[in-house]
Amino acid sequence: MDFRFTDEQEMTASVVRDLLEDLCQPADLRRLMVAGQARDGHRWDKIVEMGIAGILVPEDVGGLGLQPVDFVQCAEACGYAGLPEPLVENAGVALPLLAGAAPTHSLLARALAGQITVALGHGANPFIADADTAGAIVIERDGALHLIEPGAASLTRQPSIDPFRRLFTVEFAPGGIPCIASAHEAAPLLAEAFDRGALFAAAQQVGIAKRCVDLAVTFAKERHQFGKPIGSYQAIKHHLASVQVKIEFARPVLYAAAAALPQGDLYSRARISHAKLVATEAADLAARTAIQVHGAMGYSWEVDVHFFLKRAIALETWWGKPALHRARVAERVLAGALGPESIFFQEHDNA
Amino acid sequence: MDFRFTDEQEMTASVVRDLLEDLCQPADLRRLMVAGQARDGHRWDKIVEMGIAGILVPEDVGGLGLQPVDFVQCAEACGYAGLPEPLVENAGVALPLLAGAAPTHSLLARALAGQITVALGHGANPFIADADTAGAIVIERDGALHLIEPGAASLTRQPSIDPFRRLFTVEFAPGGIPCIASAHEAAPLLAEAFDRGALFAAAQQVGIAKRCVDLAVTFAKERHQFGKPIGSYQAIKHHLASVQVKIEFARPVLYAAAAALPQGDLYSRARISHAKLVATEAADLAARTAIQVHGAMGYSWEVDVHFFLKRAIALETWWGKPALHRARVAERVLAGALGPESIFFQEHDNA
Amino acid sequence: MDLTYTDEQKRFRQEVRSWMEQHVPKAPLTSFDASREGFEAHREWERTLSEGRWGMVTWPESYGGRGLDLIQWLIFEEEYYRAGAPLRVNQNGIFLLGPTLMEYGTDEQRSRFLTAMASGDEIWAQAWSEPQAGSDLAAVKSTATRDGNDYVLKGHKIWSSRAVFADWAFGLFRTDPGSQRHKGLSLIFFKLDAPGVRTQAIAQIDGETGFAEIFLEDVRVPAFNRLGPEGEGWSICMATAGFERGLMLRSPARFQVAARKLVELYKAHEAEIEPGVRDAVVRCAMDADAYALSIYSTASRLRAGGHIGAEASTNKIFWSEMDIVLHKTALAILGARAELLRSAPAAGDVGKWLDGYFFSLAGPIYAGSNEIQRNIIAERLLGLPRA
Amino acid sequence: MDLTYTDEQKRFRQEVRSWMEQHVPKAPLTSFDASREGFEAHREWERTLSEGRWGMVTWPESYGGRGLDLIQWLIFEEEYYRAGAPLRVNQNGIFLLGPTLMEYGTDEQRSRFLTAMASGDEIWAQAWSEPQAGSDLAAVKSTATRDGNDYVLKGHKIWSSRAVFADWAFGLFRTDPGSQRHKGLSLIFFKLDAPGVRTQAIAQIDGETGFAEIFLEDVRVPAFNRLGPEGEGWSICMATAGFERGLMLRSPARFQVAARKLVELYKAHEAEIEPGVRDAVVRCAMDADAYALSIYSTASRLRAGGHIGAEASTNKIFWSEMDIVLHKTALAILGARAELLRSAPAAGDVGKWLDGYFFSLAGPIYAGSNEIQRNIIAERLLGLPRA
Repeated sequence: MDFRFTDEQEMTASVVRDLLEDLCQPADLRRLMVAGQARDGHRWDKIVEMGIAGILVPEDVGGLGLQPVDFVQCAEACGYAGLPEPLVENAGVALPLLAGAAPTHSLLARALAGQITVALGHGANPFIADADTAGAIVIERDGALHLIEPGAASLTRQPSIDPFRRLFTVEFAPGGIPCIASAHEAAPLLAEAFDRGALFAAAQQVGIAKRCVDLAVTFAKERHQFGKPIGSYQAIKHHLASVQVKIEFARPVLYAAAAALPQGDLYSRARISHAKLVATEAADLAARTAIQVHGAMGYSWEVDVHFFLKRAIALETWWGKPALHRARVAERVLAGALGPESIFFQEHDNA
Repeated sequence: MDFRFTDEQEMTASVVRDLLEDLCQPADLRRLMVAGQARDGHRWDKIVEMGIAGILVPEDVGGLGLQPVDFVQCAEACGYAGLPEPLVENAGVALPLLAGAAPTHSLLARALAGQITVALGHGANPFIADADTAGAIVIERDGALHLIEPGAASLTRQPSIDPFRRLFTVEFAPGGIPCIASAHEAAPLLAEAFDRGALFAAAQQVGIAKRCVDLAVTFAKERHQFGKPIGSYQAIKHHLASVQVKIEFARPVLYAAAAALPQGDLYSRARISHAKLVATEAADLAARTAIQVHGAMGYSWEVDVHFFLKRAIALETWWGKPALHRARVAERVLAGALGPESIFFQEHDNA
Repeated sequence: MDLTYTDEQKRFRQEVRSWMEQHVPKAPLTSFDASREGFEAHREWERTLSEGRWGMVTWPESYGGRGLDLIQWLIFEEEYYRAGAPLRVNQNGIFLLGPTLMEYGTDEQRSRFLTAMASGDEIWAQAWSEPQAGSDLAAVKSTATRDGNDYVLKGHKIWSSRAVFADWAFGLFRTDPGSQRHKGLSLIFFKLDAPGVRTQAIAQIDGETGFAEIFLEDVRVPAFNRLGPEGEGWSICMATAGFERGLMLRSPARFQVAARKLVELYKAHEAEIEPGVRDAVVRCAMDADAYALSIYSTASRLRAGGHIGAEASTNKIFWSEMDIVLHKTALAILGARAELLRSAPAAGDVGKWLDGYFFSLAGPIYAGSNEIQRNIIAERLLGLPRA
Repeated sequence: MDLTYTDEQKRFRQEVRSWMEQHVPKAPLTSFDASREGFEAHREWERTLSEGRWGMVTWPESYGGRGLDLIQWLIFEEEYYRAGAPLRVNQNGIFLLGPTLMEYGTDEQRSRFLTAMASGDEIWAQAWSEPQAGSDLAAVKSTATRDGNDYVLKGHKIWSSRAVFADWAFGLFRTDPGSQRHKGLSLIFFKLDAPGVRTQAIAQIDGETGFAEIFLEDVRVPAFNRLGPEGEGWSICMATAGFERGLMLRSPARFQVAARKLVELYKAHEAEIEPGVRDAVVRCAMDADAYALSIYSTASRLRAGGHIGAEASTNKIFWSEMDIVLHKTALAILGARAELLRSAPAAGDVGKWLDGYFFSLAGPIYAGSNEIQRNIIAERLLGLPRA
């Protein structure tokens, strides 16, 4: 029992953190918007060079064979940076799924090499993110998994309020698309993919929440009203302190959820959903508080908070809206073991 | 259309307010507790002398023939004072019911003269308040109304956390007790009694809320910490300001509900329930905030806030718990007319 | 207390309703902040209103009004919003400056400005804030230097609504160069096309532009454009702000319509969503209702000669917090579609909820932040000591 | 990160569990605040614990402990609460003073006080606050005047938990008469039965007595009773407070048991109550869970040599607010019976929820009010400027 990340885990996270701090500042986001491009090519190259595309893919099929807990802080860093490129969805969700469904597929090898990204059309989400830039789309239809290669389906862009979310719906002629996993084979893969999707969405929300607090604190130290920095007023202090409390009590749940994910049982599902719920609440409160602290400036395009506000809105329902996750927690609370000794329970403990 | 109380209405309220300010201060409450008596005889005599026992009873049966809107501020004053004696339940709820069920009954005349009080066993409440001191108990059984004279039934005291709430359950031999209204006759009377009970409970909650704010403000001006009155700190100011906002937006609903009560329709029922809900929320937040503002003192018996905290807890479920009132509002919101023009709707407007 | 409408009030409601049914544009007008066209279309609507003498029904007939009382104004507003009529492009004029002009202006000023205001011939922007004077409005640095019968304006205003396309603006200027804080300020009008005035639109978080910066360089205006005595600008401005927050800034009808739409949205999706959402929807309808009742209560008091006090602050806190919850509840109902732009093929009935949500986030900030309002309530209403 | 228990930890849990099953009193003890009998019964339980060397498992064996780490302490606490064992009458000693003595005491002081503390032979009260020194603890006026090898204590302490029946108390005294605020304070122990000490119980809102006032008139204690250097009392006391709020004041197990009971209460009444309550119940279970995870995280860090920082403040805010919501939710389930005393014939399963609710209202106040905690978080954790 040790609730600390290992040195290796901290190192992986700091590599991603440092890279994004160099290459993914709000100014970079604004430049990308003006350029009207899907990706920042240079940034994406650097991300690919990190070689973590296969971080959650088993070693025997060419991945690094690491676990969600090894990636959770990376996803948090992506949220903190507001990263537009699909590192989380590709490495964190899609590739492990593809590796499970088609471990020998040539496209998997190319994806692990960083030559292409894979987009995922999971039944839990009505849209597919980054489908246009993907070298392959794994899509669920009637529980089975199909693999769409570029051009094999028609994509319709579904513009999001978040300028960096590239959402699509896809249409294709049934039959024309190869099936890579039957409904029976796909079911456990899809369930685990949902858990990873929800977990890493929660991680991004925690990162977003922290970023909003940092932006607000910086502003509150500089901005003076009535002859004092506004950050010296109790009202501002207590708003931000309340957000910080939410963050401090979302993080341990997030990390415990990451560690528990491989269990794939009542308890791990509930903890992942718990993390998604409280991380989303933290991001929502943090973004609104940051806007409030910035005053009128917070409502302007010029201040960066809105990028994180919009991402938080999008991630609130991405990989399951709150109602769904509340229901998953309720199932554990009302049907599972409770009490002090049950904190780290696994289903087989009860067997 | 005039949303102001008439001079007469203000006068009635101020008479009650002044009397209670003289005779019902926390010191009086504490004296009554020590004495261990059910009522403060002197105070009750003065209340009886006001001659408002029949305020809501039709003139043709010996009452003053006034309306709930004429009494609502009196009930508010009783909440503000934490009055132990049953002025509200007797004059506001029980007597109009008895007058409707048995207009010629000799006990009604004695009650209107202030010689006795009448307790009410309404199906909406599991207990009967002040049953032991009552000269008669009107009780609902299977929808019909029965009248119990002292000694005709056995009372069991159900001690409440509020030392001034005298709650009882009652048992009596069926048949031995005269029926004063059949289920058919009683139904409309019981429905209107419920509306009055909920309305005047809401009024008391608003009074309680305001009293808690006043107690907290007085303390916050006197108490110094870090060399300043604690009331000069933004945290204290904003806590109390938030309570005040709740009070300011409960009052107009309460008064509109009082004016609408005689309609006895979907719209008046919803407004009464709305008032009960927001008044209860205001009283709850006000009492807890007052305790917080008082610091450790607020948790002590010596400070008076707890009297109002306990009354607020009791009234939260008295005359319908929040879930019931939410359902009544939901019925109007989901089934009734909505929009700006519907603010003062009555059902017959739609006919 | 009498909460029933008189026959005259009922007749008046019918009159408004039928006029609106005949005149309200069938197609919604394009935003008055986005383009000159949209702005002029709204000006046209103001002219149509004034032809029907609906420009500002509470004003005296001599200024194009109908001399009606505040209850009738509420009825008018209810019917106005019920009909889905366009937003008032001139709200800075008719709701903020108008009442202040009525109270503090000279006869000449009233006849010069009010009629053109009610008719929509002159649309007004407000120019309160400055980069360093937000919540701390008394920190304004812009100056008005007396020169004969004129003032020469210098300075930088910000968060001026409508300033991009409006004709006139009113703002606070320091007329006493040596003065500090609240002293030595005057309320002065200036034309936005006057030499030396430059406006610059400010993009909001949703990319729309509703506010602007105003740069003033030696802008010459006649002393006639000063409202009230020199140096009295602060108290006059506070009166305006009080009226703004207190009554007219946010018509109850606006939220009652929003609540009705929320209930309709809920009913349309009831099957898909968790039961808990029902309570939130009902709560929004309750709050819109409570706000309307509170305004009726205030209006009754003001009509009888009362004055608006710190309740201006309680109102502002209540509607701004209600507005956020109302829109968040709508987004919760929309679920995964909440993030979509209206232009998205899959948007379905997302409508303007997301835009409305963003706008609601400005509510606790502008017209005096809610933190400032809570200070006001604590100090003026509850009598707590100043810091 | 490894969130599975080692076999040793599992064995330890089993050991605690079976010992508790054999030793925890079947009938609940009467309150240690209400009577001398209740107090002594709890002292007996402390003695029983120490005979099993369960008095304070994290302490060195030399002081009656087991030299276990904080993770094992958490496991012990989980099994302790799971077994429904009595509240720790000596929590001021073992949880607050004990760790501080360990860090700041001399060997003589440690051996003099810790063993008797762990054994329950000496039960401790805390004596921080004074009538004018609540949130502003640095305003303490009580003095300790040096006289040879003694101090002479004078003053008035308040909100001292356990002081009515306890043997010893520790508190802050001004040892430098000319000193101001945080300077010149020392942490000093005194016996509550010493000449010149008078205690007076304080009645709480529920009529119970958990706190007391202590009046000190020329109470002579040896300088040996001073913990740490003279004048260093403030920093030592802050360390204690940090430890108190941070970890041991509120064991996660306490809330996990409360949440379990809440879920059981909910299930027993599910049929009668509105669906919305389910979400509130689930939320309470989530929060109790989150609190436990956060403490495991802190304990892991401390075990590895880390120090507790402002998270002490975030913890205190979180558990105190959670505790109120948890008990309010229970009262909502009880409905009209919520106001009844347990003694009421119709009370049914009201249990101690109402008492617990009242006690929860003290949570945001004591051990440093939540307002103070939010200041600390803003200033120390977020780096916002002091007022």
